[in-house]
Amino acid sequence: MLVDWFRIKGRSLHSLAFSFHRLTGIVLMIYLILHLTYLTSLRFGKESYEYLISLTVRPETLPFDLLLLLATVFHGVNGIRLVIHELGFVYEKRNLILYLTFGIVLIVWLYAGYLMFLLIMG
Amino acid sequence: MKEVKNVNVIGLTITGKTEDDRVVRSDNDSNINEENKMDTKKLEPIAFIFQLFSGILLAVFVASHIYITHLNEEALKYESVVERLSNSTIKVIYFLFLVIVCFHAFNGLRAILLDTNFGKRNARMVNLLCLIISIVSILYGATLLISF
Amino acid sequence: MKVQHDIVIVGGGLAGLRAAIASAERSRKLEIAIISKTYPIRCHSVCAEGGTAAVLREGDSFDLHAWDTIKGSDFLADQDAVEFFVKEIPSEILRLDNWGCPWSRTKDGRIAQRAFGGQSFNRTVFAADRTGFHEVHTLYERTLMYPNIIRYDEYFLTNLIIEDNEIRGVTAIELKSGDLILFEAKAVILATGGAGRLYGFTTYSHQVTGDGMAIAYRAGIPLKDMEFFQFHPTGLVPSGILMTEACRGEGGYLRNKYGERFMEKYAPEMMELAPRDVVSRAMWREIVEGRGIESEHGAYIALDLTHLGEERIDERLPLIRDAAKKFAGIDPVEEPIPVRPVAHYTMGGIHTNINTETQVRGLYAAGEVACVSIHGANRLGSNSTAECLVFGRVAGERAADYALKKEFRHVKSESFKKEEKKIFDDFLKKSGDENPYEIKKELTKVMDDNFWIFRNGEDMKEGVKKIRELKERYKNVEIVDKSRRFNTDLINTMEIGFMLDVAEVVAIGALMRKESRGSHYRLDYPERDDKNWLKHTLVYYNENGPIVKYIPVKITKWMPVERKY
Amino acid sequence: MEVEIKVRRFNGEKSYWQKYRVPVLSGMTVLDALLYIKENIDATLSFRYSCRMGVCGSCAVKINNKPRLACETQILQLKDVQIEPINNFRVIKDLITDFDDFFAKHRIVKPYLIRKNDSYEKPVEMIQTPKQLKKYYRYSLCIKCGACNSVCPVSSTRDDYLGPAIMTTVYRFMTDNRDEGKDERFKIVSSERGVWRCHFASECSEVCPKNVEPAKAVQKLRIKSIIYEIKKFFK
Repeated sequence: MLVDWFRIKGRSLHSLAFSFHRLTGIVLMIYLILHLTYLTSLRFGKESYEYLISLTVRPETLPFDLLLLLATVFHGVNGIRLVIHELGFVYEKRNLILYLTFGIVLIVWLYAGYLMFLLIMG
Repeated sequence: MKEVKNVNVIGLTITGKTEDDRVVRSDNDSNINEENKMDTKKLEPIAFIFQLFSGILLAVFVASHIYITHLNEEALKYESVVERLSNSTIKVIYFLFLVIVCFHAFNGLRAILLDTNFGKRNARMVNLLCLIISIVSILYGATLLISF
Repeated sequence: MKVQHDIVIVGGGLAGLRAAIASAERSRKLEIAIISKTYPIRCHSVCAEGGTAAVLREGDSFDLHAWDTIKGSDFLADQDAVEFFVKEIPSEILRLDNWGCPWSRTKDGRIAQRAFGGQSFNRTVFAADRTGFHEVHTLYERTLMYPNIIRYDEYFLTNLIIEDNEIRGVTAIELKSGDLILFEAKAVILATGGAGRLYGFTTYSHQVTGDGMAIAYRAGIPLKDMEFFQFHPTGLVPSGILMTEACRGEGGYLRNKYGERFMEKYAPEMMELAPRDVVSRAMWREIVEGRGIESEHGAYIALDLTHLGEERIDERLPLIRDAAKKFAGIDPVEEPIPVRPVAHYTMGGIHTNINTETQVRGLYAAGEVACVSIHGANRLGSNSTAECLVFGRVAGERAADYALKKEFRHVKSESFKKEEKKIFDDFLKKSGDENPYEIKKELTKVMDDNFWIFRNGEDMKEGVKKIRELKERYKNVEIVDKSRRFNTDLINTMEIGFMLDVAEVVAIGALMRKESRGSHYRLDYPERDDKNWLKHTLVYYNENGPIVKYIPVKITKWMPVERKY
Repeated sequence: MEVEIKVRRFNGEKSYWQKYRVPVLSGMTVLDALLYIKENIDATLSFRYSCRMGVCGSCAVKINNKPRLACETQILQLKDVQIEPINNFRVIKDLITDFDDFFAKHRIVKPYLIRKNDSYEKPVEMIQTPKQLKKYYRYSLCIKCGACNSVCPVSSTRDDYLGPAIMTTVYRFMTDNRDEGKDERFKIVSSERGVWRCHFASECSEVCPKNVEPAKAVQKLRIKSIIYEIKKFFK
């Protein structure tokens, strides 16, 4: 059953990372489609583009932006962790690397989020 | 006479029938090979290696993409976007980015779908579908790059 | 329902799997079925730890191995069988090697051997301390190679079908559906293992209840030498989990509460590596005479491995370390392990000849369930897995030869219907007021109290009486679970019925044998009596109680002498 | 001391929780408690058990949401005890699950030494140094209890995925220096239902009661498969 991909009760952080990776992957894929559609407005001239920008880039949408950012950062950093393991390296240190991954994700996200916050809030 | 056990999910018969039609169960090697039709069999390792390396590239691409678009308030202005997209070097890089991101995304989707019984039953369809979607989105994105 | 196979092997342990491979190698035309109560890799053979004895290297010889075995058996072993047996093992070891068994190796990559009790040469081949585990997995995986071996996992044997002194098939319950299934066969091999769960304190898996022995016994086939029950010196306190003899083979010491290596009193030459009966008796004497170490689980003896060092223990005895940590909370690297003698092996079994044939045509028995009599009154460590391999093969080949010559003869459907009615209508639906598990508990208590290492006439007489009482009470049991699907309650209750029969045979045999030999030690007859008792006990089933007969021991070139270690 | 034990039961039609109170002594395992229930309280409770020393692999159940061997789990180390059948296997009755598919998969990966000059009648002693032995020995310790399969996210959604335990077996035979059957096994393992389905959730290694580390075996097997595929491509 599909819920088993996101089952974390009684399981280790490794399963959490797996669930999250899968979830963020799906979210990012949907976002990619939206993003491409959205950019089409560029072709219809300045007004339609700026209308869409004003619709999405504003303080009210900031939480969504931040979540999206988290998804991106997590998917990227965790992806690199997976690449390392899947090439057969440092298996024995997998717990340490997992903690490190979560740490890096948090730091990068907080920092980038802060920058974004500054940008949007002016 | 009834069979004692039935064929189980992976296409392996575990039983001999009884009395009249005694058929000894075989390893069903042919069955296994048949199941993995040529295209999917070759596709899997390539897809995996691609996913791995495209992932690394994307980490770099996406980071710089976000960095550039969120550098300052000007970055998202219509004029600056158009100006950026008019540069032919950037155009090439963005096209590459587009190809990789589309394949990575829909190859990911393909992997997820194949993780299910639905994917098992419709493996060819899933492969084809994901390929088509990624090509369509690449073409779609490319029209944007061309129009400037 | 009815199924037909050329050969039906009951039991998926070492002997059963080996027999299946041997039959399949004999002829690819034969259809071979393995019926087992559990999945084959869940059998009790996986619990074998120490190793398998084989003559492989310069300096050792078949005669030496045979002599060790016969001396170990207290001269009750059939010597022709032993001679045949020792010659066959080396190629079995090499076969397992070729099939993928991860034997432990010497530095130059050859198969390593270690010391074991009662042996005059270090001849035990081993795979760390999981020898049985690796052997079973290797054989099981090898059976997967043959398309003509068909497994019926989780089928519970209920009866043998014998007509005109010839085997016709077996009946078994398919646990998953709860149906009784008739297996028609030209030849049947019984490889169901021992009956160790008769005792409460035992190294045996929970399912080793002597089903095969009891079923054959009820079908009129005699059981041989059942009074000889091996007590392994080192069972972990309190659970009884086996601490392999290899602990001592690798150099471990046994110490009493004063820290003395008391074995110097009992076996000055071999010390801890004397045969199991000698060591067990010595330990029990220490405990009885108050030199054991007291604990909440009773007195025990210390098995000291601390001087071996962590590296050697991890290399050679990893499972022991793991088990001691998990089940007793003790790390053998730092502390001695608490151990006590524990019921470990059924020397006796279904009476077969050297070719594993029973008195019924087409019925074979191999492994612990059988008594070809190579172990006599006391088995040497690491001869049991060897026996399963050798005689498993013999049984498989003999059965294949027999089946190739034979035509199918169908079983009358009435006898199947009768069996079905007996189990599901009479037994399962019956109401009564006895709890089968209560009977089992009392049975194991009787066996533990009255038929333990030191036996005497009075206690045993009492024991026989109690077992008969329990048998009476068993007629009145009620099975609580009335459903058909995976009814473990039904299975357990039937097993308890089998155990009662086997226990009676053990008890009668022990009571009748008025001497001390090997593992059978009587306080009222403490001497070996070759004049009157150098003979095998045979017990036949009878409605009104067992009938006991005796047959002579086959002696070829080794005359009985005093047994000293 | 008494402990309350909650057991997930299934009688073929419906599934429900049942509670039992069991007196507990030191050193008592979950399996002992289950046996106590069966023998004294409720004989209809069904579960598999055999060796009670952690080598037969019969008694893997989910204890407090984690798959473990009942015979190895000390009851006093747990606060409340909640026992369920393991996931990803069809439940037959109470704690008993169906392993037929699992063993059928085990069969198709050819888990035996494949050798060209294999003689049944005249076996020969083969050379294998302790170093070569050590390379695969850990992976030969798998007891096939199914704990790893029960937590594998892919096993839960695709029933013909070989699963961690089976692929570990393949890796064990591939790294054995006596084996000559790599090509045959790659054919099976480097397929849609084999190594390419693993996404390294690595939960299998976390729950393995024998520390076999299936996740590592699968990753290594995948690298081998990649090299094999590349070589094949250029041939």
